[in-house]
Amino acid sequence: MKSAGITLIGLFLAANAFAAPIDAPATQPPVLPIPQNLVAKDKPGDSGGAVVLTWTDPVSLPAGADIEVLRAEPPAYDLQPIDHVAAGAGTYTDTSAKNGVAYRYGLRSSLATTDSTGAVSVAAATSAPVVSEPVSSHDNWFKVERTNSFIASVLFVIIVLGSIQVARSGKEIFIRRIAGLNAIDEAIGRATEIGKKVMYIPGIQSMDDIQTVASVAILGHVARSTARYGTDLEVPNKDPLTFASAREVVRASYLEEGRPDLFREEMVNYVTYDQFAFTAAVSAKMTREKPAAIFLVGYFFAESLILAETGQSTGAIQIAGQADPTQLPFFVATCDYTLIGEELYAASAYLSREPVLLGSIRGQDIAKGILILIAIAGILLASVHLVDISSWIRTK
Amino acid sequence: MSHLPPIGVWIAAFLTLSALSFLYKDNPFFRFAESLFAGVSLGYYVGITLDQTLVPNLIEPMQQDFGKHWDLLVPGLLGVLLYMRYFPRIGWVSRYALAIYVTYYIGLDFTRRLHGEAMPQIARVIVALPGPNPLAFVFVVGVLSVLVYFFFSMEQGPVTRRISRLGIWFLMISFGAAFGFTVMGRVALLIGRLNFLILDWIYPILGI
Amino acid sequence: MSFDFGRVALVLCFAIVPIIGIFLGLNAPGLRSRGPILVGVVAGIVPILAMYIPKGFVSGPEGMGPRLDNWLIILAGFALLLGIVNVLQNNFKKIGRRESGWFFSVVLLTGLFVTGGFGVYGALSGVGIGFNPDGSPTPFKYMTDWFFQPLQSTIFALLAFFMASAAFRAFRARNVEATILLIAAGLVMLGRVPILEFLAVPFPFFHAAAASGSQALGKLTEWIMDVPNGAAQSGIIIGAALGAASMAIRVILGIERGYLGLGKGE
Amino acid sequence: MRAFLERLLRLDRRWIFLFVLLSVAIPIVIPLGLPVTTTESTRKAFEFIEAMKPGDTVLISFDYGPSSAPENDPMAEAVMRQCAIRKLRFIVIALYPLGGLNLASNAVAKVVAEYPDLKYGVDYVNLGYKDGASAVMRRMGDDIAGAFPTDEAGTPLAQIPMMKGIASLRQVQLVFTVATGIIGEWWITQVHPQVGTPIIIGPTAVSAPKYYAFLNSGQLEGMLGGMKGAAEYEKLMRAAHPEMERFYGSTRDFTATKGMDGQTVMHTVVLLFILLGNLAFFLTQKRAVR
Repeated sequence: MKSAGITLIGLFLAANAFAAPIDAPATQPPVLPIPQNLVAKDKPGDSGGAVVLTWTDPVSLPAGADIEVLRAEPPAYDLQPIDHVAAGAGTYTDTSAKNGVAYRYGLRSSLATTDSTGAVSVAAATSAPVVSEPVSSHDNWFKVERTNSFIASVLFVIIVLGSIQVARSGKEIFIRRIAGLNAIDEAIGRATEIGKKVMYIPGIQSMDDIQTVASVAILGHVARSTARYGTDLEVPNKDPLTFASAREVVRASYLEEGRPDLFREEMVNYVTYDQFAFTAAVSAKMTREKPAAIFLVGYFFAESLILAETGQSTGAIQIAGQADPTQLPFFVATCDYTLIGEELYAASAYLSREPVLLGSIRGQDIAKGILILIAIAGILLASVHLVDISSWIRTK
Repeated sequence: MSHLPPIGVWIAAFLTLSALSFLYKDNPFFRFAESLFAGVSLGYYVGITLDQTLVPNLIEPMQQDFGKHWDLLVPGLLGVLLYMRYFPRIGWVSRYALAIYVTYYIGLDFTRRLHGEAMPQIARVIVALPGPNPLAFVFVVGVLSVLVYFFFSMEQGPVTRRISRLGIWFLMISFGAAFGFTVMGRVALLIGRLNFLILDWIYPILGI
Repeated sequence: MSFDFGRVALVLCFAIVPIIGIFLGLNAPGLRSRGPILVGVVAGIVPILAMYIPKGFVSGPEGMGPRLDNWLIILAGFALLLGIVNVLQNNFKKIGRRESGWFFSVVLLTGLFVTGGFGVYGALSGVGIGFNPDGSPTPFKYMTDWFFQPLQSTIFALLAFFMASAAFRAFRARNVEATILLIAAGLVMLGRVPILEFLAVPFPFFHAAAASGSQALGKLTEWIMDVPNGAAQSGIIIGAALGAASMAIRVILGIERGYLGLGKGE
Repeated sequence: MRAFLERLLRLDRRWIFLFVLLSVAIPIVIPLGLPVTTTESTRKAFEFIEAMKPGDTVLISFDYGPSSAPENDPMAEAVMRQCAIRKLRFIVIALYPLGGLNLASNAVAKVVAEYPDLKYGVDYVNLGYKDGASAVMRRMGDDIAGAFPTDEAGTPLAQIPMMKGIASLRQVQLVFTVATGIIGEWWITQVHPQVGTPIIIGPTAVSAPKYYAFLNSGQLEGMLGGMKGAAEYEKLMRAAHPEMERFYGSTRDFTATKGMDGQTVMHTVVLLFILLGNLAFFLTQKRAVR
């Protein structure tokens, strides 16, 4: 019953549109052909609000003509133009649909010209539109075009959590030597010998950056060592959230090593919020106090050069680490050891030898191995022109 | 003297010269400029955060239609919680806000890492060899050797050691390239400042 | 929709649970760490789910994902201002004790209160912080244009000088790796700007040779940037992406909780 | 010779500073007019925008502050001018906390003064600044008005005619991010893969090397790398649109092209410093060994 009613309305509409073409010029130019095979469907795999139209262009569409898209809403079903699509597109997505509303879409050819002032005038009479079945948009449960990245994410989570589980069950996990991390104890040992402090700068970013989170974890280990050896530690901060985290971490480390007596609040201090003022204050401190070891681990920007160069000129052992490559050249040139890229994330596992963390490093490596194998296999397959699997991996 | 630059230009020129004076040595002018900058930049944060984020996204929606936007009280409350760490006895309540802030942004980061970085980049490596460009394999070798360098949980044999050494060399080339680009970036900043001093300040004074 | 599931779920997780957690935590110290971690798990998972589940209550315009995005924009605003309390504390202390350099603390606070005051006035009065209705700049904008901008630019411009001095003092071809770095840096610096043409300015005889040499160097630089540099960058990006993603899993699931000041003991 | 080199190694760095100052200042007073060669990545960016249809929308995001303005300003201005000539509509936003908004407002004011025909709310709009960059991008992917309920001046988006057909980033044909630091990268790794909007970036030279990886993988449509990229863009604009001469031909205003003179001199100087430093280092090193 209902559909018959709507069809009737549609017919009525089509007749109406024919009777009163929109913006019809005074003289009657030739009538344009109408598009064929119009199908309107809910856009799959989205949050709703979108309807996809597909059609075939009329064969004898004159040059310069395009396709006008119209839409009608219940209950009046009065077709209104909503957009123009270039000839040859054959598809259009209406992203302004409301979920659950049964729209009808219309298409017709239109030929408009733009004069030099930018005003648009219609050059040929538009034909009566072809009208679709009613269609409504709705939301879906899964974003189909992201299947590949979904599978990859799920696999990755499984691999990482699985490796953590394996590590927890007591399986020994090998981890290769990372020179920069081995040097941490050497640096702190030297500081203890000559009786000077260790300075740790956790970058200048806030805790929303994962490199800062990694750096704060490394700080925990450094603080445990300084607590053990009874060496003085100083952690100047630029970001207040990082400062709060760093102080808690250092306090916890001293507690764990059973040396709460050695912990002083001023060890972790807040300098200022301004990047350069921070840099100036910290490098002045380096020159005055000449720390024996300086750690520059975290996310650094332009200040890396000044901090690292000043540290080098004071003769400190310097260990730097950053995952983002932009400042690495300066660290490589001026520091004794540099953690490059992913090494930063592996550091907390390497230092603590905690099974959970080692397991996740193992998981990361397995994922990396799989990616390398996929890449090699993909290159081989593509080289013999069998199949191009890169399109399976490309994300949308 | 109608060609004299406006007062704002004089202020800016004075502050520019004060900041540059650091190059000769640390001096009160520089410290003045630096302290003023620290203060003004914080004040700028206050103004811009209030005017552009907190008022239009938090205060105005609740004023206009509280029934629709009452849930914005939640981020407001969490925001206030962040400041609770200044009260040592109940400082731990700020952990709630901190945990939400950190894990949300790290969750967002997760969506970028696999979907936006690892997968498109590995897809790019998969090309037919030998391609139209005879040197295309250099790219593939580079990516894979750098990845091998980043293997942590595997003992390096004679082969993998050589591959990862090659990876380091690729890394060094890119660090060198980054250094070359950085020179350009830093010099650009100085050019900008000297342009201001010469074109906007000195030339008008001289009437050029 | 009368019952807005996304909103109710979010309010439950990020308001009701924390409030209950705070009250219970007053007497049970163990909950002071477990509560935040639990809430954090949800906050971390929502943006990931929103990427794959287009269902309205998750990622529709009013769903959990977009609503949480909105909330975090506001929370980020609060976080940005967090430093101010610290700065005020430190500087008032300095002035109170007449520590050395206290005068500069006065300068700092003056800058903060004047600029911030204009900003607060602009935001609350509705005039804004850009231009007045008549097109003239607001006081806040005046401060920004003539105090803030030149200072920030100049202080960063100092880096050009430090860079040159570092080039002279720090960049040494100590070993194979450093040598590769230096050669690549040198080639890129030659190829990005017309150095040969500059050097040939006084010698008209060499102009043509310099131009073609410059072209060739430019091509070589492009190749270095595209191929060896591009490959190394891709390698770093893929490796770091996996490292960061695995770290993200640990942080979201509360396995790595150091950032909250919680050691492994708790 | 060695004695000289050893003295050189201990040289007060203020001499170096003075040398740097002069090598940048002199080319400003006496322009050299050295040629600029264009590179692939800049040409791709330029041609992408040239090929857009009149009426298309470009989102220009100011993700930098005064600290890198000399590099980024010329890019932003050039692209806005290109939009004005090609009759593209543009939306301006700022996501960089430290001064992005002020630069955006100034750049818009400058270009609008050059093209008085541009009508606010019809041809362009300035949505202002928002905290929490990556959360803002996510929100804009679904709903621009959700992230920016009002424009910079406080007008609700619903009252701005230009925003009528633009609900989310999906209705924007290009995002041009003028960036320093990390924010520009998020457009590439977050917005492009999740929303699909094409991205062109104008990064500072410091962060440019990283973006070659994204150019390679097709996640970027083009890139203007640092001041050199901006100068290349100016050259392309002058070649394609002769009326640009009134901006880029003037001897008085600052352009990236003019900045390249100073760059060339300074690059020569830095290379010289590296060579001298290494020479002195190795010769003195040898003697120490002996």
